[in-house]
Amino acid sequence: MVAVAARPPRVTGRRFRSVTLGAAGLLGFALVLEVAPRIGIVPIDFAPPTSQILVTLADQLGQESFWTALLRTLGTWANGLLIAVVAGTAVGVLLGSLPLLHAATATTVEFLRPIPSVALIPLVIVLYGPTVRSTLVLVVYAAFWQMMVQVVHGVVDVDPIARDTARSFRLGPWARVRYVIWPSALPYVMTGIRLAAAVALILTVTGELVIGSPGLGKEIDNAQQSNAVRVVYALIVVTGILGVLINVVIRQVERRVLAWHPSARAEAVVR
Amino acid sequence: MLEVRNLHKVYDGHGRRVTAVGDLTFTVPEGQFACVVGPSGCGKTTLLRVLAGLLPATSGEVSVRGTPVTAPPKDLAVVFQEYGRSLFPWLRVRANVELPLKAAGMGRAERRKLADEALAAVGLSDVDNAYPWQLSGGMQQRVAIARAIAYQPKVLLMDEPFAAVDAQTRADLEDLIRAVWQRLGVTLLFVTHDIDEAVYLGQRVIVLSASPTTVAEDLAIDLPATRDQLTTRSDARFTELRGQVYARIQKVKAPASEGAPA
Amino acid sequence: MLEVRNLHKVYDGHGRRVTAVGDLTFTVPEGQFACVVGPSGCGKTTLLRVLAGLLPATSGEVSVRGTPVTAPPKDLAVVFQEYGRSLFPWLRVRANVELPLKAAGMGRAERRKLADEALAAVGLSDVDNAYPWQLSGGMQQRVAIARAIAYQPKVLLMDEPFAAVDAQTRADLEDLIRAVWQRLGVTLLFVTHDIDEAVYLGQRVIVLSASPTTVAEDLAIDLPATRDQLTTRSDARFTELRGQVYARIQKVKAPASEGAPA
Amino acid sequence: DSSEPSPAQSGGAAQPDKVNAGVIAILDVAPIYLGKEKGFFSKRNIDLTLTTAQGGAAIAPAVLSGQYQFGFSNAISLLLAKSQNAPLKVVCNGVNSTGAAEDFAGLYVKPDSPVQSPKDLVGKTVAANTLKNIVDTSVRASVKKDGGDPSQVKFTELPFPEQLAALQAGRVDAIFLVEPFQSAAVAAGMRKIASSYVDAAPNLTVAMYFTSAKLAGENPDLVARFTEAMKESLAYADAHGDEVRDVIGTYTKIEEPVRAKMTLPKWPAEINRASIDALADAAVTDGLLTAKPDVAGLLP
Amino acid sequence: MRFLLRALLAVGLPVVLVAAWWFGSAGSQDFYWPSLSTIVDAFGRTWTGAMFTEQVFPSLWRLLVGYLLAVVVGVALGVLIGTFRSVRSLLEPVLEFLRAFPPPVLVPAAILLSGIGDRTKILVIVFGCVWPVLLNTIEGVRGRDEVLSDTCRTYRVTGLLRLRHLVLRAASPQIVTGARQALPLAIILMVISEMMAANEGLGFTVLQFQRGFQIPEMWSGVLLLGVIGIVLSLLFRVAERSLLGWYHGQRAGQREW
Ligand SMILES: Nc1ncnc2c1ncn2[C@@H]1O[C@H](COP(=O)(O)OP(=O)(O)OP(=O)(O)O)[C@@H](O)[C@H]1O
Ligand SMILES: Nc1ncnc2c1ncn2[C@@H]1O[C@H](COP(=O)(O)OP(=O)(O)OP(=O)(O)O)[C@@H](O)[C@H]1O
Ligand SMILES: [Mg+2]
Ligand SMILES: [Mg+2]
Repeated sequence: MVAVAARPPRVTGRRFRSVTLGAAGLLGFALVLEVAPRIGIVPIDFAPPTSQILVTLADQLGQESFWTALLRTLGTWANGLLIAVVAGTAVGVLLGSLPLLHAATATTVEFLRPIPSVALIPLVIVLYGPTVRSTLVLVVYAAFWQMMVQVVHGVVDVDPIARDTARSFRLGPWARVRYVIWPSALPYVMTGIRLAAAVALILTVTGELVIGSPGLGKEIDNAQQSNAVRVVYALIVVTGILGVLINVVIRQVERRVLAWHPSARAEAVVR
Repeated sequence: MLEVRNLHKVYDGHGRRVTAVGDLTFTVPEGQFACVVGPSGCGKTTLLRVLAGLLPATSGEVSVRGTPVTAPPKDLAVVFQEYGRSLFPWLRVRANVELPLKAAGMGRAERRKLADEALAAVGLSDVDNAYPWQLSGGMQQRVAIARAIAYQPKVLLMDEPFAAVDAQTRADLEDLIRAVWQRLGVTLLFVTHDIDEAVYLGQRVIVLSASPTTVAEDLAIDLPATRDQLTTRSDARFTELRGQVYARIQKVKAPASEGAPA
Repeated sequence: MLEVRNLHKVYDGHGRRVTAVGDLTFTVPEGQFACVVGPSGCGKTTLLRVLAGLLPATSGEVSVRGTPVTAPPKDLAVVFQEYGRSLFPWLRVRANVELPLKAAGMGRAERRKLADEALAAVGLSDVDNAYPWQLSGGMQQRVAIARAIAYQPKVLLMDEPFAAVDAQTRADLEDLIRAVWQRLGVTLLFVTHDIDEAVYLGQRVIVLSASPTTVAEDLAIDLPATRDQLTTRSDARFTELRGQVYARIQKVKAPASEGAPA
Repeated sequence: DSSEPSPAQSGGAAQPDKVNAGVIAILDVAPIYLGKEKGFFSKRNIDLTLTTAQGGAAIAPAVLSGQYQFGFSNAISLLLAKSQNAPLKVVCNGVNSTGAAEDFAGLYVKPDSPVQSPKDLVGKTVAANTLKNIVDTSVRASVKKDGGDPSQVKFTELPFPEQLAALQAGRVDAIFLVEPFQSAAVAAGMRKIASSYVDAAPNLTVAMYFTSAKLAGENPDLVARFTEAMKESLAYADAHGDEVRDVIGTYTKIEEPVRAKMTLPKWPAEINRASIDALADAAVTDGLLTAKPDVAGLLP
Repeated sequence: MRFLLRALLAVGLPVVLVAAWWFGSAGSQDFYWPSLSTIVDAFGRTWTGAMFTEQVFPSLWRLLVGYLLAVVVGVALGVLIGTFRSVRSLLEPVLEFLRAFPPPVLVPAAILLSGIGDRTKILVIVFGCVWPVLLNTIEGVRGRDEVLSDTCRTYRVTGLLRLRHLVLRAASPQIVTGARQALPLAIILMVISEMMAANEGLGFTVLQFQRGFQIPEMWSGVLLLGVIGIVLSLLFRVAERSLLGWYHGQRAGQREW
């Protein structure tokens, strides 16, 4: 009655379809951006068409400084994201499972969250100077909240019967987090990671841009100051591509860890 | 031992105030198999949740094995009425059964052995690797039972645990639970809607009244300790006891029947 | 009319491949009350889901009232086995019952009347303003039944609809369903684990075999059309039919019993 | 003149002093890059590291907190800082306008614009890269000089790269640009109506290098060496335009043809104190400052 | 009683922190770290009368419009993407591409497209805070209970009724999470949108203070942003209570300990 079967070909076919559609979407987007400046919807001098951006991008790919900047940006991004995700998850689980603590910190959190990173720039510079550290602090500050709020809501979302089951079997705090709270919060966590990943990337670039710590953002600023419009757009496209790649990776992870979730289940049933 | 003294429970919120349990007092001695029957909505589940330390009583005292209940007591297992939602959808069947054992710090090999035994006992040896939501309702319910058995509790609370299985399987499970009860000497509180089942299984049947809930009847079942589906159920004493419970329930039901089905 | 021809259904995914329904063929004529019994996990729920157009068959044909099923057919209602999850937690009881009527474009007054009637019929007039999660299991199940009744379907599929209610309520609901069936002339497919119930309710009992599922027995119930809990159940013919179904099920169960409860 | 280096000044020359300076990646700071390349700093025992940032938001706090030893900032920002009693001190000149009609910055309108001269800007909107700073002060000076009422000119903040597009789209009436954006505007056919830096004051000192009061007090020797090296760099840059155009290519992304043609500013070694004084007065008139700050205290 | 406890919890920690800040920073000579009393002093001087109506109100108005637009757009798009797999496959890469754009470099593009008025600033706010709403809506729509979906299908609850009573409600806990995330983001983006092409507004003013070395005034602006955050979150909580009453009831009903 039970046989472990290889993945049915339909699923791979579907994956192929989805990749094709995704590529088509990007292509269509690129096409719009190619055509719009060419027919004068936006001035071509300030919004170069896709083809020109890509040529410039190819040129950038040949430069060592670009790769150094890219690696630096990725390094800051990865560090910041990691810290934000770990800290955000830990604090989120804590606050989500201890309503009193949550209530006690809510006002403070609401006060701190809307403080824009730009306003914090002088502060971090005074502390760490215009270094990667400063950018990192900004990245963590912004991405942490995204993660924390998602996790808090995710923890609340645990099915009450599942929670009672865990309690009645006297699962300890750690086991409850590990086997009950974490899995049910996981869909929220994954969304949190996706949000935090983008925010971290945005703040890495912004931080570099404004503070001047080395990386893509600084290159963008430099290109802006030099009126090198195409380089600016080429670099922005790079951040966009990074965004797409990051999402692909996260989706892949999600497919694995959320296989049991209704959102994934429904798609695996042979219909 | 389970002690319930003057238990009173009111739900209040979202524009609704319900006295789920009026005034309930009874004691289940250590190692007894007690069945609870009562009309739908009379507060059986509420009672079990209070006993399991999942819900605070509005007033009254509840203690399990001598300790007043404020949190889930040690060595207690519950089979929930909502069996489907009490299984963790992210864990496969075996992992679901093993989880409480793991939390109790049991070694891998022993855990596995107990889980395998329990799954075999409920007739699910071959689905240990499936997710709960890949199973039929009855199978899910059996997984929940297997989890409780594998845990080897001292006190076992079961809320209509056989509601979703077919007659044959139900009979088998009844015998299984009696065997487990005898082997482990657990104190068992068993909620059921099936009067025959209550009489067949228990040493005692507690009949609850409709809301506001009290104990309407507390009947000792003096059938022999070794029971079997054919002989016991055709026993004259069985029929008599069953008749008594039935009559009692009819009476209980009557006053509340204004709103009863047409 | 329900027609099932060579229905075959395989679940495949997450490393598990199960033939839920082997080869099923039967026809329920317009207006018939057919009961389905079968061991746990034999594919009853799967059959209902295919009939309701919620799940495509792997092979075979299914038609409802002459139209092949590709999507949920018109004028069909289902009472799900997972009654708790089939109620909208964000709607109060009455709104839950009224929603399908609203979708059908019915006016507010009529909707309200039908919902009130249905809720009264299942004995829940007083909880129309509660949320489903404020109700006991049995009450939730009755809300699901009320919703199906209020919808006044031409075809009604019920998956163990009385599993969570007490014996007395169950008897009342059985009579209610028969009354509704007679009044509206619906075609009824009723899954149950209670053999007595199947014989008491149906004009016909379809016994399914264990997996791979086929029709093991298709028995016409030739009891008089007007039935009542006392006289019908003590009828000699009732006992005979019940014995027949029971015997058949025992046989069906036997070959699959390697993994059955100890 | 500082052509006679004196490395012995630092006392020993064993370890060169590590100095961080925060600059903006624009052509104004070409001398410091050139000076570093030419060894004007290392021969004074200064190991100079240059870091670019987007603007004062990052540089000033870094200097004040000691993360940077020196920074580059425009004159108005420094006056604003002084008026808030920020503990900083100017060490030497940064960049000056050419003082001639052909400057490295200018006020532009569309070729078909009704605005013929700065006074026509009354009631119109001018884009400035940062509001309440040197640009609007200078533009107001142009308007005033042309006989218009400077208080009637509206300003909106728009970064240099966005200004030309906004002007062409008719979203603003005039823009004030520096190189290399000025070259782009000229190439696009925009019409220059004023060289506002020139109008603000003769040979206006646009920006200067500064340090924190703390460093100035604690290590006057280092400050003196940096100032000397800077002066040498400024003088060299002013005299070697071609080398300047080359060095700009090393730290900006300005393309070669633009670099070759654009107008360079002036880099005198000394601060034009009178122009700073004039700026301070203008800032008070325009309401940027409530009272005239202690200019003498700010400047070295 | 419960209300009192809640109020106490809400202000307890802030009071402690403010006190610590007040005494910790007293007499501070650092240029960038003025004492809290200086900041409060500046607050009183700065954010009163005309300043409030001329700088803060327009910003708040844009903030509100941008935020509400973002929620509406995020939910609408999220329902669409969450419901149709092919739409999701088609749009997800493009959206991820756009999502990675830093708003500061995006402002120029927005200016190019829609000028330098309020429209651009609102656009920037929408663009920045639509993402949490969108992502959460997509996941909420995808993750709804199958039995409920099946119930709707069999009872032929379709179209708008299905959208209202199933899709949106089932996703609402996650939509609310997204909206919650977006709220402080909107405030941040309000500031960012006023970093360029602006000549009035709260964010603009704060940045002016920063550039003008008016550090206590700048901090008082940051303080104001935080206070706005608190006020908006209180409003949000009121809205959430009525919207998600069933959800919290269902979850809290069995969690009285
Ligand atoms: N979470 C809750 N909030 C409010 N009221 C509740 C809640 N749970 C149960 N009730 C109410 O309490 C009463 C008793 O419910 P309970 O679930 O204990 O009944 P029960 O005896 O288990 O019924 P059944 O046999 O139908 O499962 C019912 O009227 C029910 O509506
Ligand atoms: N979503 C699913 N994915 C995979 N397998 C499934 C799924 N649903 C049911 N099955 C399998 O199909 C078989 C039949 O299940 P079904 O729910 O139809 O049984 P049933 O007759 O309704 O049983 P019960 O009386 O216990 O409810 C079982 O072996 C079950 O494990
Ligand atoms: Mg119950
Ligand atoms: Mg079933």
